[in-house]
Amino acid sequence: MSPNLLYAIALEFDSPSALVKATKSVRERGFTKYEVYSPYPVKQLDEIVPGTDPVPLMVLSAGVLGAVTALVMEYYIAVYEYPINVGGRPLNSWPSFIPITFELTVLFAAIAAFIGMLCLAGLPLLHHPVFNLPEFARASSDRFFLMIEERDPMMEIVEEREWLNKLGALSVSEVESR
Amino acid sequence: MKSQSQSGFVPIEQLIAAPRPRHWQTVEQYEALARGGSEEYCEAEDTPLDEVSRRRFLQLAAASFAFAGITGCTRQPPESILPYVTEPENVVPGRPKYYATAIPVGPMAQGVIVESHLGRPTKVEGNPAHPASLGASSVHSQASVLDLYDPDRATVITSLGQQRSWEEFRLALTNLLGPVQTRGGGGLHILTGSVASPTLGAQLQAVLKSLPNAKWHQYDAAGPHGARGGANLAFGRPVNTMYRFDQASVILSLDADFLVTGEPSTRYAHDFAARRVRGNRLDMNRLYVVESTMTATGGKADQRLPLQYSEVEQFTRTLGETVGVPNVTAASNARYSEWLGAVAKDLAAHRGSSIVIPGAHQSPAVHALAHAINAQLGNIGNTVVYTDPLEQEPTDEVASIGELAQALRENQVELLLILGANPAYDAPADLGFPEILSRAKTSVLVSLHSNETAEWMTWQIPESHPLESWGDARAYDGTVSIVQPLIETLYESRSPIEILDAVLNPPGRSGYDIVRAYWQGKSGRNDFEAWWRKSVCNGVIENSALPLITPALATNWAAKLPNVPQQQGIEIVFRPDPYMYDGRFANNTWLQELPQPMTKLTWDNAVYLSSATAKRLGIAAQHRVELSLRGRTVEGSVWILPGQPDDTVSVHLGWGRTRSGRAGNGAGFNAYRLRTSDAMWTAPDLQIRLVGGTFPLATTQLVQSMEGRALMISDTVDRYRSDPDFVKKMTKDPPDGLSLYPKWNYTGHAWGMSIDLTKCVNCNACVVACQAENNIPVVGKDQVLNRRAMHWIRIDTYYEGDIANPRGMYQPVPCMQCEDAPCELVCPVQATNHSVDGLNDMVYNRCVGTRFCSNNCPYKVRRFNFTLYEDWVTESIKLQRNPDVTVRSRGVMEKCTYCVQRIREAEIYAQVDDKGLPDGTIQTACQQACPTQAIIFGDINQPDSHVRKLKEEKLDYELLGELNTRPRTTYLAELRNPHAETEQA
Amino acid sequence: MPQFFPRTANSIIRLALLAAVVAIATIAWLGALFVRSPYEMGQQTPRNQPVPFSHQHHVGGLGIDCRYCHTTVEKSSFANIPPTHTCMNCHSEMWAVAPVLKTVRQSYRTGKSIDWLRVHDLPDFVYFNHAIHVHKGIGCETCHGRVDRMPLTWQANSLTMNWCLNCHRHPEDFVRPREHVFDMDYTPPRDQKELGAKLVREYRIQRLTSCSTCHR
Amino acid sequence: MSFEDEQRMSRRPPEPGTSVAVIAPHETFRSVTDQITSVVLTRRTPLFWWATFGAALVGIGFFVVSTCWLFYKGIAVLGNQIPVAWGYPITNFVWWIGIGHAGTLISAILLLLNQSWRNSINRFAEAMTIFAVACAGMFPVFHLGRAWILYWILPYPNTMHVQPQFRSPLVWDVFAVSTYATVSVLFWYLGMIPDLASLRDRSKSKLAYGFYGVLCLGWRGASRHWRWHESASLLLAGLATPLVLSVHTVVSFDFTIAILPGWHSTIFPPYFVAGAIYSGFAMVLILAIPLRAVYGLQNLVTERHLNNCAKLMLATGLILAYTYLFEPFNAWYSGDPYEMAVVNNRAFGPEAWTFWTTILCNVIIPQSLWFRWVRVNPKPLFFVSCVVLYGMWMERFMLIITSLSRDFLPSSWANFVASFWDNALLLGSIGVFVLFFMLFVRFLPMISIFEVRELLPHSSPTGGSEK
Repeated sequence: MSPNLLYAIALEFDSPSALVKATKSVRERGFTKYEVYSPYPVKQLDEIVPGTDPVPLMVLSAGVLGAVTALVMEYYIAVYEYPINVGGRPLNSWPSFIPITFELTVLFAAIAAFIGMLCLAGLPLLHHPVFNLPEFARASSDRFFLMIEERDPMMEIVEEREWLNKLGALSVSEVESR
Repeated sequence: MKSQSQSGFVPIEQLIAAPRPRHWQTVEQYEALARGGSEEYCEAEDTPLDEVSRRRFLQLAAASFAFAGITGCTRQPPESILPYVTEPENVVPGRPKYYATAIPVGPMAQGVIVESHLGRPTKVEGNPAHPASLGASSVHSQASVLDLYDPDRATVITSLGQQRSWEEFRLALTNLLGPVQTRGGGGLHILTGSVASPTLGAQLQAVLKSLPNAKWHQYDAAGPHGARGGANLAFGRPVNTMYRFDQASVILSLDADFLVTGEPSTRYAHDFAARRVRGNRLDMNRLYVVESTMTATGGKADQRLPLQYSEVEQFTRTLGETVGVPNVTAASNARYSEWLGAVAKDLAAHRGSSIVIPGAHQSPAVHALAHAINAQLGNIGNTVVYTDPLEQEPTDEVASIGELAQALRENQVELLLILGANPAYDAPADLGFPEILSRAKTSVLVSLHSNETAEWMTWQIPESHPLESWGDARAYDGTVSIVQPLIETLYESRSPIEILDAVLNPPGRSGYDIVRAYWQGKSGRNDFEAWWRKSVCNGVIENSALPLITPALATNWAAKLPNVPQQQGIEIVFRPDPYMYDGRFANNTWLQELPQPMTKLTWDNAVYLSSATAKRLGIAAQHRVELSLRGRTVEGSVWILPGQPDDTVSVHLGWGRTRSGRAGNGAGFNAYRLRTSDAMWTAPDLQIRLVGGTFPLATTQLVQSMEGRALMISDTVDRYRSDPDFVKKMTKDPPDGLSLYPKWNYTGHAWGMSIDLTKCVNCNACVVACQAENNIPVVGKDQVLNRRAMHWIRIDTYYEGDIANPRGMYQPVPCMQCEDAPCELVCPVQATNHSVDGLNDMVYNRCVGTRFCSNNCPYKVRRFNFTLYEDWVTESIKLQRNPDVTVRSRGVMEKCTYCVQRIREAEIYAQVDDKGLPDGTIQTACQQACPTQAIIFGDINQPDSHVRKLKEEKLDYELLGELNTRPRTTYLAELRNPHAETEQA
Repeated sequence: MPQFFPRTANSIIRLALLAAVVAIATIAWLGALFVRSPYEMGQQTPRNQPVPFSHQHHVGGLGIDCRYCHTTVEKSSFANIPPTHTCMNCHSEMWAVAPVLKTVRQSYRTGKSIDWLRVHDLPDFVYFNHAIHVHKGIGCETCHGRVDRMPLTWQANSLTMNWCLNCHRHPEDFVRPREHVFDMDYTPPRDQKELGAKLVREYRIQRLTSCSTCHR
Repeated sequence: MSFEDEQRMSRRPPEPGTSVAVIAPHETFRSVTDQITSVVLTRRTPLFWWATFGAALVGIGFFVVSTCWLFYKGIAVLGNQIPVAWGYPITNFVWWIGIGHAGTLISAILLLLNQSWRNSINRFAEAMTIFAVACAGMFPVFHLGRAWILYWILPYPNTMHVQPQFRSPLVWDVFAVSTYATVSVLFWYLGMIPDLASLRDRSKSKLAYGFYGVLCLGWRGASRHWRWHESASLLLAGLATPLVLSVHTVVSFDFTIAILPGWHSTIFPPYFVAGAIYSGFAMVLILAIPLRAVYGLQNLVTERHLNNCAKLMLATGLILAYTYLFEPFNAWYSGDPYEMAVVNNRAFGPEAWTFWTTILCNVIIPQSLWFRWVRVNPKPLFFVSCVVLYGMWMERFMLIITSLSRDFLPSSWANFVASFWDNALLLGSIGVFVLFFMLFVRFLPMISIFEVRELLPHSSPTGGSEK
């Protein structure tokens, strides 16, 4: 098959430990463009696989936005849009405005967390080269995959490719980029 | 007995088919109408009706919008305006006009002023110029406007089920009268109620003059039979007795409910209350009540003694003896002798300024004795005055109806003419009515409804309601009012005077001509025109009150006194219903749903029993029992009445109608079935039998004890004298600055209300007035049972003290218009909030119906339209609605707003007409109706306003003030004036 | 099933999500526009009346005063629609046989009212009073528009609550001297702000926004 | 797993912190995945499911008929009146919303507390939350006089310049409940994405593959995605925790903000929250016990789960008992005659039966949970849970009617009588809940597969779970 049709080399493992070990060595070897797939979050990978986590920041800022929105809305409506004497209470009865402020804070933050995560992960993404690999179906059950992408500069070196076969994977297969 | 609900009304074909009403506003127009230049008027007057149906149509449409949501996103349906063709002069569309007239109930009438919107009478108010009203109004006056629009009224002339025309009837009449006249009137019998109307009376006398053999029978089932008998007994002649409560320091009521029942009650309550608060409340009158059932008057008494009906006579004799009435002796009764002694002493101590007033239905003996006692106490001419009787022909009515029955039985009746009476329903049970009615060869009934009597008649003529016909009537003191119509007759109806005129001088004239002609002759003035206009306009004929007379006691009257009846077994007492009177108001849904003063019952009468007697008989409230008296029986539901004397069953007449209309039919039981001509008001040896099962009675107040809470503060005048601040000490108002928030201060107007509990006598006129003013729907018995009654103001009635003889506590509760209103705080959509002048506004069209406001209202004065209570179907009912008040839809909360529509109108026209808003210009409906002026409304920011002054009194207190709701409505604690000696007794 | 979804599926699902969001927003926005639209408010659409009465001709052309027909506008909540009689005052003489006035003559003869179509129609739970507005110096034209230029009358303003409040909150922007209330061609002076403020004081105009001012 | 094993495990003392007792020892990634996905994909639907589903449909029938009648005729068809203007609908609302709380507690609070055992019950608990909130949300709408203008409670630019009144707890409610619903759904769905991927990869039919393929948004299980997924889940949990407490606090404000004696009390918020969780766990057990039996999930939802839930019920139940005790003291200590009257009325008034039923169901019977035998045996536990669930409904009912029926003025006192439609509506809402839940069980992974995987001993490279 012609290399430009190749997306990545897939190494299949049957245990998290094997996966972690392989990923470590791949990294030490100097590979950069690789991704690891597991049926559940494997803690150790977080240290190995590079990447940041901006979700908390998104949530925080959205929360602040929510709080401000709520307060401004309530104050504007009660004091400016239709100032009216309700039960002899002052127009700006701010203590009564707190609950809604809290709720909107949470609402905005929660939505940010959800949408933020999807955007970061680039989901929804129904079509992806990895699905070309039939075995990948088990990645959501009991198999662990390490995929070194074709665009990794190291992949051009033939030795390195062969080196991958020595990592003790159950199987090493090529993933087409159709 | 099934329960009715007004919302069950459906449009009536006859009503639609009935000829278009012909409206007119003023006398002038009417005359034009009469002159025959009528067309323009009557036709032009089409418009008001269309105007009405148009407005109502929108309300109907509003219902359908409601479902789409009354917001920006609903388009209004195209609506049309129908202007006059020729505008009557001095009509300003959009501003009501007011006309004086009078509402007769039985022989007596109350002068009223009726509000009219483009020819629709909508609201009845008292006439300040009228002695029986002084601006206030009775429940009957208030409710009469609904009677006018009653969809169940008789609408067409019928003969044996066939619809006939007036012409046909006149023809038939002349054919009938022919033979009668040849016999000099023999075989002609006329039955009326007690007649006090001068015109009608004169007509009847004229008939008897021209047809000497004709017979005129009078029968008013709830009339003052005892009083007539008593007068004859004491003076040997009929008299009309009047009492001047404004001059009486000590009052002894012998079974008289003079504050609430009967027509003069409006005036009597007014005088009584005025006298009660004299001299800054320190110079207070004292009320003793001896009575055979618990009445509102009894509850108000400073001292009360429950006695059986028969014992009252015994008591009176003993009293007579004690105060020294010559040749009256009696065996004293240990049970009350001491009490009686003290009362007698108190009466004697107030010679000339005391009153002994017997109940209208008490025995002639009691009345005679009362006359003598008053004479003995020097009250006659001072607090008790006499005039000639109001009736044209005062007769022994029981005997009179007896004679008619006799004549019927003997088939002597060729032509029976019944004007307004209903013998088939209310005649004494032993006379054989209604069956014997069929023995009359021809019988003609003139009545508002196609009632029980109608089905025995050969002819039935719809009677015109006082608000749609000409006539005249006398007040309790004889003052005459011209009754003028507010609207052209709605149906093919005639007034009694028109009928009689058709008999006297065929073909008969219009009511207007008859009345006018009569007074032209009577007054005999050359400036008649002006006099007539003035009289009609003012609603009273000047100095037409009957002159005072001083009848002398007949010699040896005492000897003629019957022996004191010996009471055996359980005694039954018949009472006219405070609202239904003799049953003529049975189809008036306002009165049906108006809570009875002491029991708060609606839609039913009940068998009243004392708790002790009930226990003894093993009967509990709402048990169905059978009352049997001399083989006659009725079934009713029991109610335990605190303060009811033991071994006494009291029942209200006027219920259990079968042909009153949809609202009245089947409501309550018919006590007339037990009533015989020899025992009209009481009878011994009543048998009570449980028939098993219960029948629910709908009361609007289930708990009548205050549970030890200081809700209605009431104490003796002595306490007040010694410790003027006792009220302030009792109530703990939270200190200012208790709240987290600053106070909201009101510049400009600040509307407020003060309710004087000393003055409230529980007549419930305010409740009906409010209902009429604010388009408050009637919900029907089933909904009342579900605790969904809609009255915006209620009179909470509590009992205090021994259940065998408690005091009654009356507390009117409208919306308090709290400044820190709890209800507003919890409304999610701002449907209720404060106006600049501190009213607790209720915006019906904004309400989504969470009902949280009601939960959070400590006074529970908010009412909710759980379903569509307003009648949006019945055409005639729509005519009554007040166009200035939104007709509420289903699912919205509603409540009292101090009649905000009146406030806003007044504010607007005060500026438009550049006149100020002096204190008292704005009256709430309840205030206006209140006979005793217990309710005062006004601007509390205005330094000299009446309400402000009242609120500054030491007796002023806030209901539940400790909740810091800061209500704008406050109360003046009740003061009572018990007599130390009788207290011990 | 390796690679079940074609590559295009990615774009499709994302577009679908986007479209959903946009659609909801648009519908809400259009709805908001609609309820405020002159169409929905029944604005600017001449009503067909039984008689094609032209204010343009009678007011603009002949210069008849508003109060000649709307007699009670200063006295009552209702401005009054003229009785047929008022029309006939003139039309018994002029255009006495014009076919266009047939309905009027018929009404006068038979006494049946002319069935006019309401142009300015507030909901029944709104209580508007002409007298007080006229008294406080609010011109007819302020609410009813240039009636003198309407061949057939239409509703000039939206009559929404917003619209009412706008004036109830800032009367000084709209009030005019009482003598000009019935002028159709009154143009507010350049110093309307000052004049307004002055008149507000003079006529003792309150800024009434309590609910019970209009809803009772 | 065999009966003997079960006995052995139930006898083995629980070792907190370890996952050994949580999942049966011999389970593997594969077996776990198979078991849970097969319920949806391969196994044929059990009779139990059809039976329950049918019953639910009957409930729906009640629901539809009664709502139609309600909207046609108005609130009058219910027992509500003046003074008791709130009756069943608000009771049901508070009850349902309370039930929801356990779900959030399990998924959020226990997650934060690292209670890994919750992994195998959190999914359907969350589902329960969502459906319960859905049922709860309906009732405030039903009880409105004019439900068709419900949207006036929301702030939006309108042509009237009139907006919600933010001092009203009802408006707070709208925001709290809608936020709660949204957050619960997001949390639930976010957690489900990887499992939907598992379903996708194991589905045989094109339809199923497409369905789950779209639902899982093309999840691949890349380690970075897992990282963000985890941190999003944790943050949502962190948000949901105060939220769940706030929601029932706000619900309790509906009563405490009012000045009514028996409502106007500061202990309501904690009292309500405790009660909510109490009833919630009862519902969790009522759902879990039959499910694990029918679908043979005893080795995933083990006795340890039942035991822990029962313990939590006991704890919250005791908090509740404490507040019941405290209320009279409060009233007495306040010296407010109206408060005292209400307390007295609750215990001895005409509606005392509601109070004593509450005490029996919420305080007395649950004491049996002190016995381990009751806690780990499905049948008695199921019974107790049902009792508690009923008791909690009765408690809310009691709180509402006893305070309203006898408040300040005796003249307005009246007792509440429920109508047929009140009950029909409640029954209907239960039908709706069961229907939704049955559909969930049939078409979605009722247990969080990837989280269960984490519980397996060999889930972590160093062997043995670190949780």
